[in-house]
Amino acid sequence: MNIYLENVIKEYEGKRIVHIDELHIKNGALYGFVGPNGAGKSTLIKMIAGLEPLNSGNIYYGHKPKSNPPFEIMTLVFQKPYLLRTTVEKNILYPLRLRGWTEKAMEERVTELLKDMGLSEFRNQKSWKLSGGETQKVALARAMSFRPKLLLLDEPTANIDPSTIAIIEKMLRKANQEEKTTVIIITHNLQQAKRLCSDLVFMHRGNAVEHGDVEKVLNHPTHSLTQRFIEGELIVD
Amino acid sequence: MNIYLENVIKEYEGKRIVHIDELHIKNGALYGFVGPNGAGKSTLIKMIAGLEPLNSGNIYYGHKPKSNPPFEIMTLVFQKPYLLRTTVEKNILYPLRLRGWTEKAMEERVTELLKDMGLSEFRNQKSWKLSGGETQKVALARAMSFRPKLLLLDEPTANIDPSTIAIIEKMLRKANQEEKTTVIIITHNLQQAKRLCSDLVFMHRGNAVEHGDVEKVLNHPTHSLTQRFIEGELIVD
Amino acid sequence: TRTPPEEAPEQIENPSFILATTTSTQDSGLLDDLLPVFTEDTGIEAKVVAVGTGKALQMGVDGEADVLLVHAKAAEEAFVANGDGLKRFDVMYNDFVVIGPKSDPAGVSEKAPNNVIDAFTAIRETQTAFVSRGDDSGTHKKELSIWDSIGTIPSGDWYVSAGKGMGDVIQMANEMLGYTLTDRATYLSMAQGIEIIPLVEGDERLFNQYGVIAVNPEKNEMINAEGAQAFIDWILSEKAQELIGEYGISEYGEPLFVPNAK
Amino acid sequence: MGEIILGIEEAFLLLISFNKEIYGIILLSLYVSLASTFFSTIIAVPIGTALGMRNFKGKGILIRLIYTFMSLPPVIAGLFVFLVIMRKGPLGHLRLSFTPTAMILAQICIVVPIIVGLTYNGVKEKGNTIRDLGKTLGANNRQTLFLLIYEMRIIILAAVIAGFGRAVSEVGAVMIVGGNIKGHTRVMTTYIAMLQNMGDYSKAIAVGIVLLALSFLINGILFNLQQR
Amino acid sequence: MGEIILGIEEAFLLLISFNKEIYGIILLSLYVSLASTFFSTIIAVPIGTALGMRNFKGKGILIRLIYTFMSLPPVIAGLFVFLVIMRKGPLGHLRLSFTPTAMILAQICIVVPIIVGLTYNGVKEKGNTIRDLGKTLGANNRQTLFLLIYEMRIIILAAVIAGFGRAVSEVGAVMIVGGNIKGHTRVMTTYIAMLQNMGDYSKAIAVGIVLLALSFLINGILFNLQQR
Ligand SMILES: Nc1ncnc2c1ncn2[C@@H]1O[C@H](COP(=O)(O)OP(=O)(O)OP(=O)(O)O)[C@@H](O)[C@H]1O
Ligand SMILES: Nc1ncnc2c1ncn2[C@@H]1O[C@H](COP(=O)(O)OP(=O)(O)OP(=O)(O)O)[C@@H](O)[C@H]1O
Ligand SMILES: [Mg+2]
Ligand SMILES: [Mg+2]
Repeated sequence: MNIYLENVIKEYEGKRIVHIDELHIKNGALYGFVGPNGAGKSTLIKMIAGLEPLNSGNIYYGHKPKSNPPFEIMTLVFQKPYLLRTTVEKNILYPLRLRGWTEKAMEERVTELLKDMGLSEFRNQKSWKLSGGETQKVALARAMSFRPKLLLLDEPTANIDPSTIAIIEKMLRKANQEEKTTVIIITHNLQQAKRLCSDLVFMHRGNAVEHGDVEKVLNHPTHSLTQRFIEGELIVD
Repeated sequence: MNIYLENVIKEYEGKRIVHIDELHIKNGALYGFVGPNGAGKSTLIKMIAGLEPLNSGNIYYGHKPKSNPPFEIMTLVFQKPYLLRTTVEKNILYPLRLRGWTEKAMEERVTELLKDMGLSEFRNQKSWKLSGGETQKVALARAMSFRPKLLLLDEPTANIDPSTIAIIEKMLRKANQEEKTTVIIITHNLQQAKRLCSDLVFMHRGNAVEHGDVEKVLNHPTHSLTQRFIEGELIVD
Repeated sequence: TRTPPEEAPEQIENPSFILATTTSTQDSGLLDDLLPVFTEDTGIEAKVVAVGTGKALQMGVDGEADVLLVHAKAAEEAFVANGDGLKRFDVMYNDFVVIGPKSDPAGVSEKAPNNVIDAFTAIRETQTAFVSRGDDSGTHKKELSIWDSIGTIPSGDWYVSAGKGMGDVIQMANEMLGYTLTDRATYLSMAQGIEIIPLVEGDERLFNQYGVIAVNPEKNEMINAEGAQAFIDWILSEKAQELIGEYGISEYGEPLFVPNAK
Repeated sequence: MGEIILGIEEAFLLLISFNKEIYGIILLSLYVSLASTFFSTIIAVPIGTALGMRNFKGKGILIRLIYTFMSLPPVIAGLFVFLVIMRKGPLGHLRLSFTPTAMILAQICIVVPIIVGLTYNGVKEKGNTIRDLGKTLGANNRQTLFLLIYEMRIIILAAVIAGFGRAVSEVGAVMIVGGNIKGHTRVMTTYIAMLQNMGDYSKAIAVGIVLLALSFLINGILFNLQQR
Repeated sequence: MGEIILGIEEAFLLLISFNKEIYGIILLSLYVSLASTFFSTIIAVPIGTALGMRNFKGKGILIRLIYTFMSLPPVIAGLFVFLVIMRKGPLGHLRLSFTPTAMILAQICIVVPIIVGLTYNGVKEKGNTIRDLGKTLGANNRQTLFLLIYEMRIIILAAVIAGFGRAVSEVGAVMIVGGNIKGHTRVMTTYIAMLQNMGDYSKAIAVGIVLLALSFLINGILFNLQQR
């Protein structure tokens, strides 16, 4: 799904949190959003999901501009994932039920996802008894369950162990390639961005300071802020 | 502070979650706890903090064995940090007020911590308006504010950007070296463990499978599970 | 147990007693009129607790009240006979009236303007709505005795047993366009807002005698026997009797109660 | 104090007597308080939920007003409903006075503010999170509302329990609009008030105990729903 | 319906009349309901908080019982307290019957279960998190309790508002133990009930409006505390 952002401005208490002149998320690409804490990444991704009102500007989804995010075919995993107060299985089933999947199809899909993510033994576990990483994995499995065309992920592997990260990256890559799912992933892990993404957007104080091909941005940043960030320096001006 | 664990067992619903025969946390060391999701790291660290009852076994703090964790001089940062529903400043001040610091000393300490962590502009911000990384930084600043002798950190930099991670690691190293603070940090980032820690404990399914000098464990793991984990393979048996 | 000595002076400083009475004496405003004069005359304060007749008598039995002012002669006499009260004195009377809608569907004002027996018979025959206190109060007892004298235990949809105070029952009868038996004082104090009117009155069977009884002070040492006696003496005095006789004239054009202390 | 012991004894006797009148009173009590709680819930939960999530001008005042109506004296609620449904009142033609329906209406006035206030208060903290989650997973508005209610069930059921507690125990409103008519609108609380006023303490306590026992049953059911 | 308009008018007249009696009634109402809410809060908040965090055998039953006592009919509470404090009752020597103190006691019986139940329900969700945080930051038991109450203030104050609402509006309990004695134990609700019984609807409504206005003020104060 193509997404266009046009003059998007978001302010809190008079302070400008996000300010994007123009940004085009290409259909089928795998975007990484990086940038320091408080840069506005989560706010931006929530605006793309239509969950935060804009102060001004427009966001268009798909070919024909329309301004309601089509959640039938897209979804968002929050930075602090919220699991429903029920079992792991029922959490993952929920979006499938909403979409009227058959019992058999649901059963298969859940089993597959749980297995892939190494969660099989937690199928009937109550969600509030999971560990931090398990919680994040369930939220991700739930989001991927219905094979969305657009996947917005806010630091989805922050609490996940390296081996599982590898699996998840493989799943994302597969969804991207085989099902043409457009993915936007916010991450602080530049290695991950490098491994996973086709495009990179570097955000700083609400602005998309730099964007383009991932190799290009990481290896030849044009903006000094980007450069310093990549070199791991402190960005406090 | 020295900590001894002896035959520590923790079960949930009949399932053994943690089982440590013996573990000695050396005073003044900087420990990394690593291991896959659900290995029991958070449960173990909460038991060390006396917040989870043991099913059996003992934990001793300091030279003389006593079984109540001395929170005057130690603290824990949770995996999901909880900030009080007030300003950033008041969050950081809270442990200092409990310890009866003078207004002047508190003022100085807060200013210093906020500056170090790049949070100065958020001093009077309400805690629920912070970004994910900012929240984590405040929780960490609050924990370090009173210069504890033992610092238990559960994935404290999971949502923090690389430049700030560098600063935080520097602060931890400084506390460890200058104030002889014993630190235990749970992390999924093996690079971080390598940079920061003196000792490493590798946990798997509740057991401290391997522990010892960080270089030794990372470069010459004796246990095949550790080895596979370090190589980033999936550990689902 | 003895009364602690330090409480004694307080007792004298602010002497007060509990007067348990029915809602009709309170709601009609009579006591509001009388008691300030009583307090002025005697320096004693009366605390009025207005409850159902049944509860007022029960409070006497329990020794929770010091003096009773009620209107259920038979029950009062039994109360004294049981040793719960000292002696019963007549204080005043008014009368009961049968009130009902102006349209008078049972035709009682035609057939029996001053014969309650015939009136009740007509109501029963026509099965017109009749709202009963149903709460074992003095008024209820009077009503039951009338039904009894025509050999009826009333029942059926037309007979509404409310279990409420007089004021509420008058309002219910007003709302349901039904009949009820009420004491005149309560009726007069409410006559303004309602559409039902007196249809049967003046029958000697509708006589409503109020009596005063001091509770037996041997019930417990907290009973203020002196206060009770002072109240009885006062309310039976000429002065108080005169005040009772005058009460209501200015507002309703007729007195609500007729004093008849002997 | 003897009355209390006597009352407990009498409560048993009442229940095993299978007296038609007493069972009628109990059933009517249950019918009126359950119906009013049910309709109040249907009205109040969506309102409380919406209030917890929307921001608009004058919301602060509205919330304060709702909290204020948690203090609505039952007698006033009863009087208000009575004036509306009385023969001369605007809804007089419906002939509702002294009927169980009127009692339900009056109790709804009392219970709705309680459930709205408590639901609002619970929802405002994490209502938005849950709504956003519902949306992102593809729930439409109706489905999102159900999701919200499901996730907020602990808070909502506590609100409903508090509302039911008020409905089943209040006497002022049902006394006025119902009239405590024997065999018709007499419920446990009006019966208790009447017995009390007649000085029959032990029987009043007996009925009170029966009321509490029933309430224990109902709350048990609600509590089990909540713990799911 | 005219009575309602008249009632609003009369409410103003009552207030500006500066009639000593009516102000006495208002003040006593406030005193009794605020005092009972205050003591109930002191008793109930720690209990509700502890229940929300501790697990023990029989807790399920205890919670259900507390929920049940949210349905305690005020008349029964009044009767119970009356039987205890009556002259021949176990506390008869204290001479509490027909005093404001007795009214406060009876209301405490009604309000405590409400505040306990609602506090428990709110605390159980994140009480442990906050307690653990307090501990890890070095708070002792007392300080941890204060921290809990501070962080739970939204829920606790809603519970207190609900409790106050019940106290200020109930008539059954204060009528029995207070006796509605003029100039001594007459409060707004007993006055309303009496006026209602006398058929003086508009004055009853007037007093009801004054009661709601006062409650609005009190709730405004509590609401502001809550929003801090
Ligand atoms: N409701 C609010 N009121 C005021 N400021 C807010 C509010 N919500 C967010 N902010 C501020 O907006 C900025 C951007 O927040 P956002 O969550 O988008 O950051 P982020 O890039 O996702 O950071 P992180 O990497 O830490 O998650 C932060 O500085 C935050 O403090
Ligand atoms: N209350 C509970 N009941 C049952 N199982 C539980 C409960 N709490 C935790 N567990 C299980 O215990 C295991 C260990 O949890 P813990 O939080 O200690 O893992 P962890 O090593 O910190 O994992 P992560 O890296 O994902 O944070 C997990 O598999 C979790 O599902
Ligand atoms: Mg973020
Ligand atoms: Mg963990």
